[in-house]
Amino acid sequence: MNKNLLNFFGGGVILKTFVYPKESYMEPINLTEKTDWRFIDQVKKESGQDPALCYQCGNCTAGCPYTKYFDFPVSQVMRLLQAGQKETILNSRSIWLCATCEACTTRCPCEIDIAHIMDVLRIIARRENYVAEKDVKTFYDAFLASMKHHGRVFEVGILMGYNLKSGHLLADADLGPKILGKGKIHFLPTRIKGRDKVLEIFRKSQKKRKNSV
Amino acid sequence: MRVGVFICHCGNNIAGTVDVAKVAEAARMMPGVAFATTYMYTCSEPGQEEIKETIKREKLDRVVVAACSPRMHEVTFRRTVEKAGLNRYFFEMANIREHCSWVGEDKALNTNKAIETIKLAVEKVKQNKPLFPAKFKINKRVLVIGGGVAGMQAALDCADGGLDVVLVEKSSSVGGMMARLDKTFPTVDCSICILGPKMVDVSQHEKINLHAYSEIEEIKGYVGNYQIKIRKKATYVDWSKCTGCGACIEKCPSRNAYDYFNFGVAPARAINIPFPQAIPKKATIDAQFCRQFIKGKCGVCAKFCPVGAINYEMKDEIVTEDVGAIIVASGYGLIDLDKLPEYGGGRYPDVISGIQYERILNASGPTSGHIERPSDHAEPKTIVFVSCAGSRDKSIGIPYCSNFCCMYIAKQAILTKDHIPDSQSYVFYIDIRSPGKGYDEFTRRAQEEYGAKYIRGRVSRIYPKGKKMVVKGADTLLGTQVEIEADLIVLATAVTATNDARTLAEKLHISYDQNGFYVESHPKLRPVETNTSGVFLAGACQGPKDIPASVSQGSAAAAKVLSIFSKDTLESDPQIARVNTNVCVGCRKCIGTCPFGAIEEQQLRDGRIVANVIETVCAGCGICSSTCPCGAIQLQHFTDNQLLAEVNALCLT
Amino acid sequence: MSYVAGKELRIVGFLCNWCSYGGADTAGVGRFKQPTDLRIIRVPCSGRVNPLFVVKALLNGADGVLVSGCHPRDCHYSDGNFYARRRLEMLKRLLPFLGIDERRFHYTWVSASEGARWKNVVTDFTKAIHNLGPLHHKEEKTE
Amino acid sequence: MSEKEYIYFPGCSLEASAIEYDMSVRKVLTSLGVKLIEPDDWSCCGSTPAHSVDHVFAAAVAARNLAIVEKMGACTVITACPACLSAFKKAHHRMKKEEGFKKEVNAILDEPYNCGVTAKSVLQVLLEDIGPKAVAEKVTTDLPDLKVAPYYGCIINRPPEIMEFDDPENPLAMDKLMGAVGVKVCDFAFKVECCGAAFGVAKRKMVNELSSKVLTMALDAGANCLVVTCQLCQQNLDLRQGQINSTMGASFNMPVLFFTQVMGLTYGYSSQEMGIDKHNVNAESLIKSRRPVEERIKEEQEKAKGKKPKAKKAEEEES
Repeated sequence: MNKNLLNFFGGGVILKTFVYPKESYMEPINLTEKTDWRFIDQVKKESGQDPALCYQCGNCTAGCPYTKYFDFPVSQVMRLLQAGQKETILNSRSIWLCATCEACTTRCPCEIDIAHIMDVLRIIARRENYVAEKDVKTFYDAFLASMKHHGRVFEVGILMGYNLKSGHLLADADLGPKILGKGKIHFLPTRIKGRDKVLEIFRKSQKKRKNSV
Repeated sequence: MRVGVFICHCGNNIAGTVDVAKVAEAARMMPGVAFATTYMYTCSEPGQEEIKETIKREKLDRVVVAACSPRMHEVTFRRTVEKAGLNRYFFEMANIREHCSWVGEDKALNTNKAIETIKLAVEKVKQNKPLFPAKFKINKRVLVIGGGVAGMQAALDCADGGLDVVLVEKSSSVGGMMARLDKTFPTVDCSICILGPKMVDVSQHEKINLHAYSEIEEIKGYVGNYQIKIRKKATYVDWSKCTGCGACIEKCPSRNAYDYFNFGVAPARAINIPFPQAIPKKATIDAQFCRQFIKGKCGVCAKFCPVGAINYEMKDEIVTEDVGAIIVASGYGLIDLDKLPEYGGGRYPDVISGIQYERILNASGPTSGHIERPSDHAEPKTIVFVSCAGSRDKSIGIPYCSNFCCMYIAKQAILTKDHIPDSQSYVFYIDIRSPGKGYDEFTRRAQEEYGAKYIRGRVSRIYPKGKKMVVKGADTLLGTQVEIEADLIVLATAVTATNDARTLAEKLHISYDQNGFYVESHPKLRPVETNTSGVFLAGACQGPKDIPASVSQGSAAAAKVLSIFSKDTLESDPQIARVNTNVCVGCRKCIGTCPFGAIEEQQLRDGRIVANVIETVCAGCGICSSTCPCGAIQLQHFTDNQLLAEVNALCLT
Repeated sequence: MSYVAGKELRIVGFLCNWCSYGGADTAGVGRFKQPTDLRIIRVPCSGRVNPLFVVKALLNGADGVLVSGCHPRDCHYSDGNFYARRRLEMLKRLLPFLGIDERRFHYTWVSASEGARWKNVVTDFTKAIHNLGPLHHKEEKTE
Repeated sequence: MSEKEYIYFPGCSLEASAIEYDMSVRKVLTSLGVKLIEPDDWSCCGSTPAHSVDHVFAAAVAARNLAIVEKMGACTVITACPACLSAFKKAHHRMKKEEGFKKEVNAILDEPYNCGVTAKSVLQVLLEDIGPKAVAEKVTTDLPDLKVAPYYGCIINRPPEIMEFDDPENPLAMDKLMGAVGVKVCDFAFKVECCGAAFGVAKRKMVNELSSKVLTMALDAGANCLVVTCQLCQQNLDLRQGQINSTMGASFNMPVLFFTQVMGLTYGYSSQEMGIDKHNVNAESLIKSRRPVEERIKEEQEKAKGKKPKAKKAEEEES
């Protein structure tokens, strides 16, 4: 936990490569230099939410099922955002471990759609190649890949894709026997006729992203 | 006609974003304007002197001051021109600060706007006629609405000042919220011990006429002469006979009535006296729960009443009182737990509100001061206090701070330790707000001497686990989640306006803000006045307030009343409707529309029926003027000509 | 002298003294920035506003007219604003017959404490009028 | 009862790993006189992963399906999967609110979506369109041993302003339905705590921990079975229960059924028809005591007879 405090204060000078800065010192953040105003505006714009509305009551952190696994609890992500600490945020695992369960959004007394902000941070991180949680991203990619090819997702495919990419070759292998023979697993994906159209969506939005960046 | 225009710099407030010199320049060009100048602070003494001298020197007969809002200084400057020998209505104010220099960013546009605003005022002032106030006698009795600490203070101060006071209290006893409290912060004084004497004074003061268990039905009239209709609700007990012996309560078989005084901590009897020190100490029947009313048979209390005071046939009764001024001290309400679903929304008996805990702590409360938790009457060892339960929460429409929760939580934490030495209190807070005298020291004491653990963070959920309640919160200073397995949870529920605040405001013709709290006439300088002359505010009906603040306001409101009653007559505002009997065709439209019934028929010598305005009753809204088909009835100072002059000043270019 | 051509349009506002005029003051005290087009005429009560004033203003050169009073039921004169509402509703329906777009006339309620709300009312109405463009030079076109 | 018709979007996992959910939904709705039409050539809703790419994309993959439904001339689509539901509602909500966003989304769609479709959960349809009364009428079988804890999961009614159904903190929809079909319901505090959602594969340990909390609370509440509306919850709680036991050193053995399966059982379908056998934790032990509902009713009537005098007294007391 004071790892997080350390993080917050040291955040300003932490480099891209870092994951959790156990060894980082309580460097003062030079707010004049290290406040990334453009980042704040970017998040504001993409999320339509105003971080300034947050008065740090901590309700989001209190209710978040994932706080335990986060390197920064949600309320501190919001605080880091207010302080314009781009590097620290995009390097944090929290933004990848958020499951968008919407507890924070539902309970925020300031009516901030926090889950949506986390979403946006995740998107920015992906766009700018910050990935503090490779496995999560790899899984998402496997999911999307399957969707891209078949138009629908093909669970076995996802699992295999994930295991190969992530290197956890046997992840959830133990579950195999449990479902085998229950008529749940198709070894061939259902492919829809319109999968070219789904593919189009992938292509177009990719193109758009390229142009916009 | 010689109009003089005085343009105020107001330091930089105006001159900063308006080119005042240019404005003066333009003003001099306006038809009818004989003189125009700028001045640093027009409202200052030299500023007003300047105006007076210029009026004489330049032989001005009309004056326009372009400065702040007329709501600030119109009165000031009217006095000034009057001192210089002009009628006070030969004056107009152009608001070039609040409506111009403070809200526009472009200096050129502001300057032009200021010029036009002045042009408008000039055209108006040229149309103005001299008006002269009439004098009328005032009724030196005062109505106080609400018998809480603020209302009682106001009533006592007025009565001691020699005024007859009519005190109307909704519930069956005076005392209000303060009577429910156990102790008071930061002195830990026994609340009822310091309030009791005041309550007794109220009941014994020969100049105070108390209507308990009564509500305001209707208010008519104006400052100096109000007619009030008061509904004395049926108590089904003849209070002239009732001795408050309590025999009826003993015997009442209906044991599940809701206890309003104890906020439902424990059930009450259908016939009840709210608390031992109640004033008046008289019994009241709650017809919702009384078997006589539900089932039509019972009559136990009647059987056992030694003085035969019970009267099931009793009906509400309307009494009328005439007064000259009104002090509103109708107090506050609290949100229900069902507004807080994440805290159980009232489903869990061991999650209670601060005021309920106050009753549990109180020796005269349902547990006679022994702290027990409602579910199983066990003595709680771990108590969690949650501040801002609903306050500062836009998502449920309560964006404001409830003002005194931080302090009473600290007090309750201290008292808990006193009652149960081996208990541990935890306080979840977002900010500790303790700005009063000795307040912050008090919250420190709760932590330093009484070991209350303060946790900076909000609670997100409360749920049962076995006999305990799990409180899931955050410690934002540690940046972690925290969980406490508590025996009892006290929520500092948000303070709101009373649920009938709006209807009362409408009867009083005073305004309320979006939260239902009454609006004072100036937030800094007229805190107890309202925009309706003769109506004053005291206590939490104006916004969440603690005891000292409420008491001060009670006294302040009383002082205001005493000062207007120090004269025997008041000047009526001459800005009222007048009928031009030559033009009036007697169509009676105005009589129908006047909200105050201020217009009556009048027969002229030639037999024609025309409208006639009762000067003292007319409030000057001007609805009649815009209703009259032939422009016969005109609101003085806002006549069709005057308003059209303004319209034309803007539009005919 | 007329409004700053090109930048501003002519907007006249009738504000009741007790609520809306106070609200406009509150907005000022709170420094809520607003467009400068609006010129304010103070009346005791929105009930005092004779529809004739609005029509005169619009015919004689105003591009928009705004009337603002106390919230319904919160009127300083008990129900003046109800009379106002009734009359002005009528007026709104009437304007098209005078060849005036009814959107050029707007009436609303702002209380003395609602500075922020006043800012929005002014900003939105001014925007609306600018979208409609100047009333009178439009008519010249149609002629 | 008059024949109702709905466009029904199964979603990818209801075709495979949660096929029994699909089976039970179809059977239950059919026996309630509801006709289900599957949209032609539907595609994946995008779920959470899409949201990590960008919002226009995420909305687009969801909206593609809504557009298909729209083209079929329907204004409602129902789905059993909360992930699909949330994806649909979010896309619809934002496209409806922001013209610009709508344009962007439609720009990358083959067929534009014009915001004419409301997505509903099967749960909502059962509760609101059909109603507990009609639901109760079809009950033929009583399950005396079953004590269920309804577990709603995170997104089926959060955030309230988008999902627009039931209470976000203490939802009751399933409680009501279970009550309607005569199953014992335990009040359960973790109705909306997250079970670990889509992290099952990537963050197994984390998910196991979160799910175990849910199971523990259900046990504390006195339940012997969880009923769920979400196949992801079902997977995390049932399929991974073994993992949970090994990672947490626990020994849970609590069946996790879809609420539609329980309804189906009370409608007299066999466990096979309801695909109960497709679950990891065996529920048979709780089901085998099933009996005609009449028996229960008889029992209750007798109980009531026995109680009567007492009951009267109690009532006297409280009035």
